[in-house]
Parts: sequence; C-alpha cells; structure tokens
Amino acid sequence: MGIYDIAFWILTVIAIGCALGVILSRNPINSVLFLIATFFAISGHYLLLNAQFLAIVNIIVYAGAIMVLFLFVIMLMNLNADVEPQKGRLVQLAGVVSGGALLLVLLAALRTAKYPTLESTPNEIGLIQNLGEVLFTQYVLPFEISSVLFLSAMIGAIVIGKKEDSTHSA
Amino acid sequence: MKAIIAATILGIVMMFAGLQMKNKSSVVTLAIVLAFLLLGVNIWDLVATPATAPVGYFNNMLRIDRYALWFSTLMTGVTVLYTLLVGKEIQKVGVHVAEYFALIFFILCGVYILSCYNNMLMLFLGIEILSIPQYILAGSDKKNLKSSEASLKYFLMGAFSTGILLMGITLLYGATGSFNIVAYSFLQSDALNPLALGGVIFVMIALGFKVSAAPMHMWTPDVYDGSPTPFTAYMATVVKASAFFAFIRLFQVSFGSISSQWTVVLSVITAATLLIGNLTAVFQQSVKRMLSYSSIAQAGFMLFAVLAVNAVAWQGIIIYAVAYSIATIGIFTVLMKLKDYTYDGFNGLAKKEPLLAFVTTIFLFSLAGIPLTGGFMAKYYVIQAVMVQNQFLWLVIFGLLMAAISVYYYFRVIIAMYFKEGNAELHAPVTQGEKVLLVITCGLVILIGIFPQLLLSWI
Amino acid sequence: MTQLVYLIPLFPLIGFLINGLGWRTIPKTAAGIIGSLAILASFVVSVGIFFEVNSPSFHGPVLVHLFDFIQTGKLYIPFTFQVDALSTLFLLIITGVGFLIHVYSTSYMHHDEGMVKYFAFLNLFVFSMLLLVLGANYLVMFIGWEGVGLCSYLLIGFWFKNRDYTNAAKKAFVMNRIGDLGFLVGMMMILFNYGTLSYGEFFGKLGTVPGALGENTYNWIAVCLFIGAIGKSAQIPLYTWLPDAMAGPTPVSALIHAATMVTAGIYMIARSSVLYNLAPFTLHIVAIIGLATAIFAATVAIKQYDIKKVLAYSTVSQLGFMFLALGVGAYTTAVFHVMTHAFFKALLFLGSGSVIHAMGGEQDIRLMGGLGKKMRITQITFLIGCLAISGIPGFSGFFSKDEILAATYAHDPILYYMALAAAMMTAFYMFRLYFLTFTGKFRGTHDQEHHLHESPSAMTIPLIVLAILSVVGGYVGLPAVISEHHALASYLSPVVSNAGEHHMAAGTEWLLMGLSSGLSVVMIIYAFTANKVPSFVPNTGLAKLLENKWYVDEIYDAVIVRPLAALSGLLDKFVEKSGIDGIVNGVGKGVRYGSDRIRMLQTGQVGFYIFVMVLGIVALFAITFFGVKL
Amino acid sequence: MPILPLHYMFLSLTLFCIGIMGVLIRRNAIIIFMCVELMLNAVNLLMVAFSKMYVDAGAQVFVFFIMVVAAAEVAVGLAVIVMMYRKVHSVDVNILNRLKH
Amino acid sequence: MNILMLVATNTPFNYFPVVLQLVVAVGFVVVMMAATHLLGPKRRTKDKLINFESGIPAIGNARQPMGIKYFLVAILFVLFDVEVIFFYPYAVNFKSLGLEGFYAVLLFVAFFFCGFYYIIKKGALEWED
Repeated sequence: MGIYDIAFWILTVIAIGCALGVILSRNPINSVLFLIATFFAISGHYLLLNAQFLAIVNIIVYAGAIMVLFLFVIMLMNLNADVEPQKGRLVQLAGVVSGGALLLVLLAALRTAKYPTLESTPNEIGLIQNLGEVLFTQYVLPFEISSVLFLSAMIGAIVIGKKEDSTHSA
Repeated sequence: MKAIIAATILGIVMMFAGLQMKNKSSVVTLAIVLAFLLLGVNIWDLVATPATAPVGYFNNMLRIDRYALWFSTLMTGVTVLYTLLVGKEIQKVGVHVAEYFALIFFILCGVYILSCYNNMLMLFLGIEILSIPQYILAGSDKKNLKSSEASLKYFLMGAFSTGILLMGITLLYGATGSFNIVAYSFLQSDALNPLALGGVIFVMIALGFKVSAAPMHMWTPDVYDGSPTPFTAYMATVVKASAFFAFIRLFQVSFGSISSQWTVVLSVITAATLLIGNLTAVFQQSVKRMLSYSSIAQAGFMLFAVLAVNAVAWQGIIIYAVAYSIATIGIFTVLMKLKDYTYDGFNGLAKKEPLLAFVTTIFLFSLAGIPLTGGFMAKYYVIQAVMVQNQFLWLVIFGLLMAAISVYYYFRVIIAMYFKEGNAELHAPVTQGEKVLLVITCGLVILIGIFPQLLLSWI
Repeated sequence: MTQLVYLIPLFPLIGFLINGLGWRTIPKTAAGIIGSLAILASFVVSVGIFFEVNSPSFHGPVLVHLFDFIQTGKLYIPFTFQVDALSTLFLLIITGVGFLIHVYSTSYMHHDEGMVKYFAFLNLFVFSMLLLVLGANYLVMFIGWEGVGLCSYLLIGFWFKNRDYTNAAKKAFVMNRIGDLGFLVGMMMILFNYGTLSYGEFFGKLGTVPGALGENTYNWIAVCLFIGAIGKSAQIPLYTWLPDAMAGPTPVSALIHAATMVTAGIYMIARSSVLYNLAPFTLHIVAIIGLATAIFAATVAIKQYDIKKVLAYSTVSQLGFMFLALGVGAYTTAVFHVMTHAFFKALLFLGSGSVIHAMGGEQDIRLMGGLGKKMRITQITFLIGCLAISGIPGFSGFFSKDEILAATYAHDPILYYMALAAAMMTAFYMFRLYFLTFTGKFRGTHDQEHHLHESPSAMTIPLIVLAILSVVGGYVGLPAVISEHHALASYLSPVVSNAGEHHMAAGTEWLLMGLSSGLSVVMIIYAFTANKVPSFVPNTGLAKLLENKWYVDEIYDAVIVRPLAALSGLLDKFVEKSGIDGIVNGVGKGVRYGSDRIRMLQTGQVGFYIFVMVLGIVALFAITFFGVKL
Repeated sequence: MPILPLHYMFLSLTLFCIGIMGVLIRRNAIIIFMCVELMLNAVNLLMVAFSKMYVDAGAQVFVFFIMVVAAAEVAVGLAVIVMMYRKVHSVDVNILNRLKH
Repeated sequence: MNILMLVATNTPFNYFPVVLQLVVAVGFVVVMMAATHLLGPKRRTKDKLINFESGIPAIGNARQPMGIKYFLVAILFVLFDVEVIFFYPYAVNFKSLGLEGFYAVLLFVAFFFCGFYYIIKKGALEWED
C-alpha cells in the first residue's frame, strides 16, 4: 500500500465520518463544524487528484465564506440542540432506509461501469495557469453569463432580505 | 444570440430604473416598452440568422437553429403579452416593482440560453438562471406568509434537484469525457456504459422536476398556490415551457440514439403525471390551485413530445408551449380580477362581465383541448408525434381518457360563470384597454386552433 | 355551384357572430330575423347544390379545399369540404328543418329575455352541424362533432334558472365524452394504420393495405367509431342523457335532439359504410344494439306522462331502428329513415311545443285533454305526425320503416319479429299521447283552460309545412313492389348503397307491409280505448261504454298492458336509474374518490415531498437497470 | 490495491446519499440546505476524479461554476430562510403546512 | 503570493510543508487546551456554574439574535468573495490572455459594478438604520 493509498483511505474515512456527523449531530453548530471538516477532507482528495487550485478555492469559498455564512445565520437565530426540531423515529427510519436503498441501487447499477484507467502520473491540468487558460478561452461565455446569476442573487438579497421600507424603492 | 445580451442589459436597466423612478405605473410602462424592444431584438436575430445548418457559437457553448430562434421569439412574444395583461397586477405585489421586472428579464435570459445551449454547463447555468429569480419572485409578497412558505419550499426542493442534475451531468461526463451535448449522441444502445445510462436517468429526474412531472411534481401545487398570482402565471407558462424545450433538446439531440433505453421509464413518468395531475385537479375548490394541478396535467401531455424522438415533436412542443402559455396567461388575468379565487368566486360572472366570461370560456376550451382552439391543435400535434413513432399506443389512449376527465374540472368554471347565480366580485372594473387585449389574446388562441400552419410553416 | 359550398356554414357563422357579439343591443325581433335569414340563405345554397349534385352530369364527390390544417412530415390534413349525394342530403335536412325551427322559435321564444343569445347558440349549432356533415375527413367531422355537443350542452342548460338542468347537462356531457373518446381512439387507429384521415384515401386503402391487427383492424376501428355513434345518437348504454336533455327549450329538442344532432351517429356510420362492410362482426353488434334500444325505449315510453319525455323515448327508439337498418347493411334505408324521422319528429316536437305554449308550461299529459277543440291546426298536424311515425300507409314513416322491416326480415326473421313488436309499441304510445292530449275532456285547472289558444302563425306555418313533408316525404323511396325506381337509393348510390340487395317475392313483401300496417291500426284503436280515461279521473260515459262493449279489453289489459307497464316501470327504475346512471355516477364517484385520496398525498410537508421524489428515483433506477423491458 | 475511479465514485455516491438521508431525516431548514451542499460537494469530488481520469481541465472549470452557483443559491436561500424565521421564529420545515392538498 | 507559489508546484507531496504547518498549528491549539483542562484545578460547585448577573437570576438565553442588517452584509460578502475563483486564474494568465481576456473580465467587472452600485444605492450596506 503506497502513501497515496493510505492518504486516500484516511481522507475517505474522515470525509464519511464527518458527513455522518453533519446529519446526526443534534446541535446545528456542530453540524456546521462537521461539514467544514468534511470540506477539508474533500480538499485533501483534490490534492491527491492534482487539483491544487480547486483544493484552495474549496477552502476559501466553501469553508471560508459559505459555511461561515451558515454559522452566522445559525448564531443569528440562536439555534442550539434544545430548540432543534426532531423528526419522529419512524420518519427518520424511513429516510435512512430510502437513502440507503438509493445508495444500494446506485452502487449495484454503476458497479459495472467502464472507465479508462486513472492516470497515476501527476499532471499539470489542475494548475492555476492551465485552468485560467481554459476558463478564459473555452468557457468565456459561461463566465460572463454567471454574472447574471450574481445580479439575480443581489436583487434577491435586497428584495427578500432587506426590511421593507418605501423610501428607497420605487 | 443578441437577445441574451439584450435581456441582461435590459434587466440591469430595470434595476436602475427602480432607483430613479418613484412612480410604479411608469416603471410598468417602461417594462412594457423594454419587452417590446426585446421582442424586436429577437426578431432581428431571427431575420439575421440564415436558415442554413445550425451554427455553433463560443466554442460550441451555444448552437443556434431555427427551432431555438423561433422558440425564443415566441416566448418573448408571450412575455410581451404577459407584461401587457399582468403588468398592472405586479404593481400590487410589493414595493420592488422594478426589481420584479428585472428578474423577469433575467429569467428570459435563461430562457434564451435553454433554447440554444449546446453544452451541459450552459444547461446547468440556464436552469439556475431560470430558477433563482423564481425563488425570489415566489417569496416577493412579504406580507403574506403563504408566499414565504412557497418560496422556501421551492428553494429547498429546487436546490435538491440541482444536486440531482449535477450528479447526472457528472456521470455523463464520466462515461464520455465531454460536456458537449452532441458528443453524447455517439453513445450506442448496445453495450451502453451504465454510467451514461445512470446519468440520463438523473438528468431526466432533475428536468422532470423543473417541468413538474410525477413523482417530482409535489412542489408545484404548493408553490403555484402560494406565490403571488402574477408570478404564478409566469412560472406556469414561459418558465415551464422553456424547461420543456431544454428537456426535449437534450433528449432528442443527445439521447435520441439510445432512446430505447429511456423511453420506457419516461412513459411511466408520463402516465403517472397525467393520472395525478388530472385526478387531483378534480377535487380542488380553489381555481388557482386547480390551475396548478392542471399545469401538471398539461405537463403530462407535453412529455409526449419528449417521448417521441422525431421532428413532429419539435413542432408539437412549440405549438403546445405557445397555445398553453397564452391560454393560461389569459385565465390568470381574469382570475386576478376576481376577489375570490374559489369556484364560487366565478358564480354569475357571465351576467356581470359577459366579455370576461366569454374569453375565459375560450381559454378553458383551449386548455381542455376542444377543437378549433389552440389547445386542441397542440394536443393533436404531440399525440401525433408519438403515433408516428409507432409506440406507446396505450399511453395515447390513456392520455385521451385523462383529457376526458380534464374537461370536468375546466367546465366547472364555465358552469359557475354561466349557470350559477351569484355575484362575482371584481377588484376593479375592467377597462376598455384590457378588454381589447383579452379579445386579441382570445383571437390568438382561436387563430392557432384554425390555422396552425400560419405558425408552423415558418419553423 | 359546388364551389360555393363554403357559404353554407358561413351564413350561420355570421348569424352567430352578429347575435353573439351584439346580444345586449340587438332587439329580439331582429335577432330572430337575422338567425332565420342566415339559415334560409344556407338552405337556398344547399338547394342549388342539390340540383347540381342530382343532375346526371355530376360525377363523384367534389372536394372544396379551404386551407391547410395540419401538415407534419408525411401527414397532411387539409380543411376540406366534401360535396356528394350523402352530404347534400344532410345539408338539405339540416338547413330545411333548421329554418322551419328557427321561424318557429321567433315566436316560441319571444317572451324569453335571452332570445338573442338563444339564436346565437342555435346558429352556432347549425354551423357545427354543417361542418360535421361537410368535412372531407374525420378530423373536420370530429370538430363539428365536438361543436354540436357543446351547443347541445349550452342549449340544454339554457333555462338554468327554473329547471334542474345541472344533472341533465352534466349527464349529457359525461356520456358524450365517453362516446367522443371512442371516436378519438378510432381516429387514432385509422391514422396509425393508414396514415390518413380523409375519406377518399382511407376507403381507397381499406381493402388493400392490411392494418397492424390484420383482419381485426377493421373491427376495432369500426367498434371505436360505433362507440362514438352510441354516445351521440343515444343508444344503449349511453342513451339516458337524451330524455334528460328535454330540460331545454322545445324547439331545441326538435332541432338537436330529434332532427339533426342525434342522427350524426347514423351519418358517420353511413359515411364509413365501406369500412363497416368489411367488419361484419361489428355490423352484427350495431344491429343488436339498435334493436335492443328500439324495443327498450319503446317500452319505457309507454308509461311516461311528460309529453316531451314520451317523444324523447320515441326518438331513442326510432334511432334504434336506424341503427338496426345500418346493422343489417341497409345504409340508404337508414338515411331514408333519418330524413322522414327529421320531418315527423320535428313536427311532433314543435306540436308539443305549441301545446306546452298553450298550457302555459304544463307538460303532464294527465292534466291535458280535449285540446283539439281549441287548437285545430296543432291537433291535425300532430295527428299527421303520429300517423307518420306509426307507419300508417300513405305517410312517410310507413315507407322508411317498412323498408327497415323488410331489410331486417331478409336478414333474419327473428330480428324482424322483435322489430315489429317495437313498431307496434310505437303506434300504441304515440296514439296514447295523442288521445290523452287532444281528445276527451280538459283535465287541467280553470285558468289553464281559459288560457288555451291556438299558437300564432309563426308557429303554425312551420307545423303545416312539416306536416306536408311528413306525408309526401316518403314518396322518394317507394317499396320495390310498387315501383322499381327507388329515387333516394339511386340518388345515394354513388356514395352508399345497401350491402346486399335482397329481392323478396312480391307476395312476401305485400304480406309484411300488410302485417305491419294492420297491426299498427289495431294498436291505435287499442290505444284509443285504453287511454280514453287516465287512471286518476273517474270514468266517463263513453269510455265506460267502450269498456263494456269490448270486454276483450280486460283480457288485453291483463295479458299485455299490465305486464308491459310493469316491465316498463321496472326497466325505468332499475336498469336506467340504478344500472346505467349508476355506472355513470359510479365512474364519477370513483374519480372523485381517487382525487380525494391522491390529494391527501399533498401533505404540505416538504420533507415528505422530497421523500416521494427519492422513492421515485429509486424506482426509476430499478426499472431502468433491473426491470423487465416493457 | 490501486485506487481506481470506481473508488472515487463509491465515495462520492456515499457522500451524496448521506446528503440525501440528511435532507430526509432533518427538520431544520438550514441543516437540510447544508445537506444539499454536501451533495454538491460529492458531485464536485466525482467531477475532479473524472477530470483526472480524462486529463481534462474542463471538468475542473465546471466545478468552479458549481461553486459559483452554490454561492448564489446560498445567498438567496439563506435570505429566504431568514425571512421565514422573522415571521414564525422557527426554521422547522414541518410548520410549513399552510399550503397543502 | 505564497499560496500561488505553492499552487504552482505539481505533485501532492510538494504540499507536505503546508500539512506540517497545519499539524503544528492545530496541534498547538489542541495541546494547549488539553493542558489547561488537565492541569488546572477543578472545583465545580453549583454557584460557580451559574451565570452571575448582578445577583439577578438569569432568565432565558444570554445570546440575543443579531440585527438583520449584518446578515445582509454577510450575504453580499459571499457573493463578492466568490469572484476569487475567476480572478486568480486571470491574474496568473494576465499576459497570455491579452486584450480579449481583458475585455471579457472588463465586461464581467462592469456587471459586478452595476450590482455594487445598485446595492449601495439601495442602502443595503448602511450600518445605521
């Protein structure tokens, strides 16, 4: 077992364990922390897969910004384990069983999938230079289009998030 | 192509208009003018693009053909009609009138992308540009708890379906190594990689969610019911139609060659959608909620076009989208005039506003698929598309049976208007201008029903 | 002239538009004139076309192409009218009888505030009906088919304020939808197998191109189309809407539910005779259902007391006769009966309308009697109608009904005797109606008696015209023993002709004619004696006398009438109320129940929604990867 | 045993299904949304694995866009959740049942 | 800039120093916390564990929900933060992408500034109510 494999299995165990922690812990703050840990594990996987830039971005954007926003909202609402609503046992069981059934079906269905072999030699594609090249040549249209998405989201933040006052708006 | 840029810029113009203009009705007027402008740009696109083989743009991110151009133009036309008919009602929803219109222009940008995307990334972005403004519009009536509830439900389920869509795209990428939808058309039915098939099913489920096909339909009644009515009208028409267009585009262009693998599953979905939509609509008391179930039922018919992998299906989906959208917007316009959205609210409308009752009747005829209205032609074309395929005769018969049931709940409204005593209360008297517009809309419905060739000969 | 055929539906459409758009401003009288003139204009054009079609120089059907309707890939369906002998005959019936009924309505509906709307609907109906018969393909026919159904629905509910119309209109609608579904499926199958819907192409391919189901294709298509005909023409089991449809104004009953719309089913089958000739099994079903309906409805009619209900059941029964004729392959005979029936049944309905008009809305025949003294014209014309429908020699009904009976006899004598029994009952209940209404003493209130009057000329003139037609209308089809030349059959022969010409011995034919007309006379006399006295009025002298004189009445009563009446009641109560209505209501209830159950799935819980979606994903994956290929 | 794409796929599908389970068993709207984010990350991981398999940077660029969209969704979604919270002082999705049947 | 330098290397093992630093940083925190926990004296009495609020018994939770305006700023922060994804790659490739890339980014930034201007005008970033 090479060092790659050891790293893979360790990160896998951390990722799955923390993911379970997200859905099982009663305290929402713990869930957030577990999710951040999961993201770190996934970033570790990115490194193993030669996606160095993505690994960094994943931490900056997901763990750094998005999850902090979650944490912020949870604290804003002062949610904790005491006020956390719990579903009935039966409903939870049904959820676990159906999720498990989905996993089983998917694994059984995709078990025989065919792939080219995984290139074990490191490659350069995950480098920031390479990604920039691809992004600004092939993917320049989606890049521009995504600004529409941001504009929508900004409007959403204003329309939904802002307190209603009639002085500023038409 | 120009239309995508134009829609974005006009959306920004509307955003800034909200900062400058204090008068709500002048904002609406501006929006109507801009919608017409956008229609002009679309027509320009249509005229300027030669009718030769489809052209790829931006490294084949987009691929523009006649269907795409016509669909964009027609949907813009429907939006123009929508702003004309419903614009006044949007004023009443909340204070951010200009923003609502800006979001509608952004949605249109998504519509254009979905009509000509050639890459899964564009599909994904298009779906999101279509959806995110909808979450906002659904929750825009902040005084109303139902509106917030609709928004949250739609958002949670929409985000979930985004995950499903992405999983599908990833699996397809895993099977082919490409995001280009034309690349998928080289998949072969025999010895198909399970990854590809899994991807197809995931994508089908995610798109089925957007078009509210059973069993992914359950958000539809609640969201349509809870959202402010003007926006429900838009969600149920243009948005749904373009989701369908995206659906059929992907499944014809990319997965046509492996259709034997997925048509069975899709036929099950179609049958379930027809059954649930039509059956559940029967029991409703609120016309608005009935219309949301009916939109599920109509989705069942539109799925026929996806099921049939041939050229007739394209024509079918376009004519269906137009006929259904126009009639639905018409009905919602009338509905918004009424104080009471239940069936009883329509009692005696024929006495009070005979013209309103008459146009409503025509719109309902169209939805029910009575001959000489657009709805009949639309149903005819999609069924014809399946018939040409020499498959799924059972589904066609089942669909006709369900169409027979649908007449029941549509006609309940007509009975209420014409045959029941009551005093249908209106918010405000209907103005002459609105009447003229409604009559024109009604004329369009009949025109499509009698001369579908006027429309289809161009496409 | 034939190229002008588009004018025929255009006039009623214009009439509809004028009356429909200006229904608040147009005065009532003007609306009546506009409506009637529109139909008159159509009638004039129809007559012109008829002469052209009837001339020896006319060859084959003329197709008048209006515009392209549907054009997809290989399939091409134009909006085309077809002018040939069959459609022209129906044009004449629809516009001719329709015009008379419009004229009648101008007076009958004059007191009604919704008269302008009424004429708009009526014109729309005529327009749809004309589309139905003029179309050169099944799709155009279907459009007309739906249109007439819609107008009938609107007109049944026309007097919604003071009548329990809702159930009637709803029932009519549900049953027609079931029929329409059959028609649609039939159309789909034609399209599926032959790739066309136009008559010419379809019939041309029929014999040569085998369908997907082999020989059975013909039967399947024919059965599906026949289901459509059952719904529209009120045959067992989808007939109960027609008696209930009498809730509408009487001229509507005359036009839609007697003369025109309900015969659309016969038109369709006659039009598709090429197909039906290839589907003998289906023809057999048609004959049996027609005969069953004829007998059944006649039985029920015997015990009805509502003047319009009697006529409604009699219509159902007569339609049954027409289907019987179709079933034994006598297509022209069926069309012949459609024509004569249109005359005399319209006459009877209009006559009953005149009676109801005079009685101030009363429809119960037990409360009438002796009206003949006050309303001479109505009485005489009504009598002519009764004679015609009963098949008394010399009147139109005799010729057509006799032809049906003869064809049936040639086909199968057993069917003949059953049909004969139905014909006898017809004579009985019609004359029961006549005697109870027009003869004897008046049994209504004093006010009503005072009010009795003959109707105005706008109503009586159509009655007279129709009465004349009811007499002479039969002479276009003289029995073979009298004349070798059957005018109608030779006129229709380029389009439809009877399946097998049965040449019976002249003696047999005379015998059959004698038998049916003789028995009819007997039944009339019997009806006279039996119905002189309604059950709850003390016997009058004359009736008592008759009763004592012909002691045989008691025997008749015990042996025939009582069991028949009991059977009639039984059928009415159980088969109709709980059987057929039960099924129709049951389907409705089932749908509502299912709706209610499925509705409950919509719990409002977003978690549950996603749960259902996940289950759906699991199921779809299971079907795709591990399911049997459907 | 060398690490195959299959391993990554199983890992990714497992995380994906854990996310789905979380959506199903939790009632807190924020946690449900976090579980959706977990699903998206599972997809990202698989996408990167395939990117390595095909030696194609396109898939990694796709992941950028997934992150961008996720950010936009988070902005709107949390705004909606907060709006709801301000009205009913709860983030429990089970109380969202004014719209049903 | 050091992040970029690190990224410019190409095997996972070039990240070993980062991992080492992480381990040291986390380990330091863990060790310190554990040490105080283990070494410090523990005297848990009831009085000591309850909050002391000037002798008045504490009612409810000490934390109060924050104002919504902070939340709005946080949301907008996330939206602008995500641009990082696009700007780092552009910065690295600034030269090679040339004018075309510049225009592309210019357009993107222009859209963003429109949004930014809109937000400021709407008063979403005003701290004072």
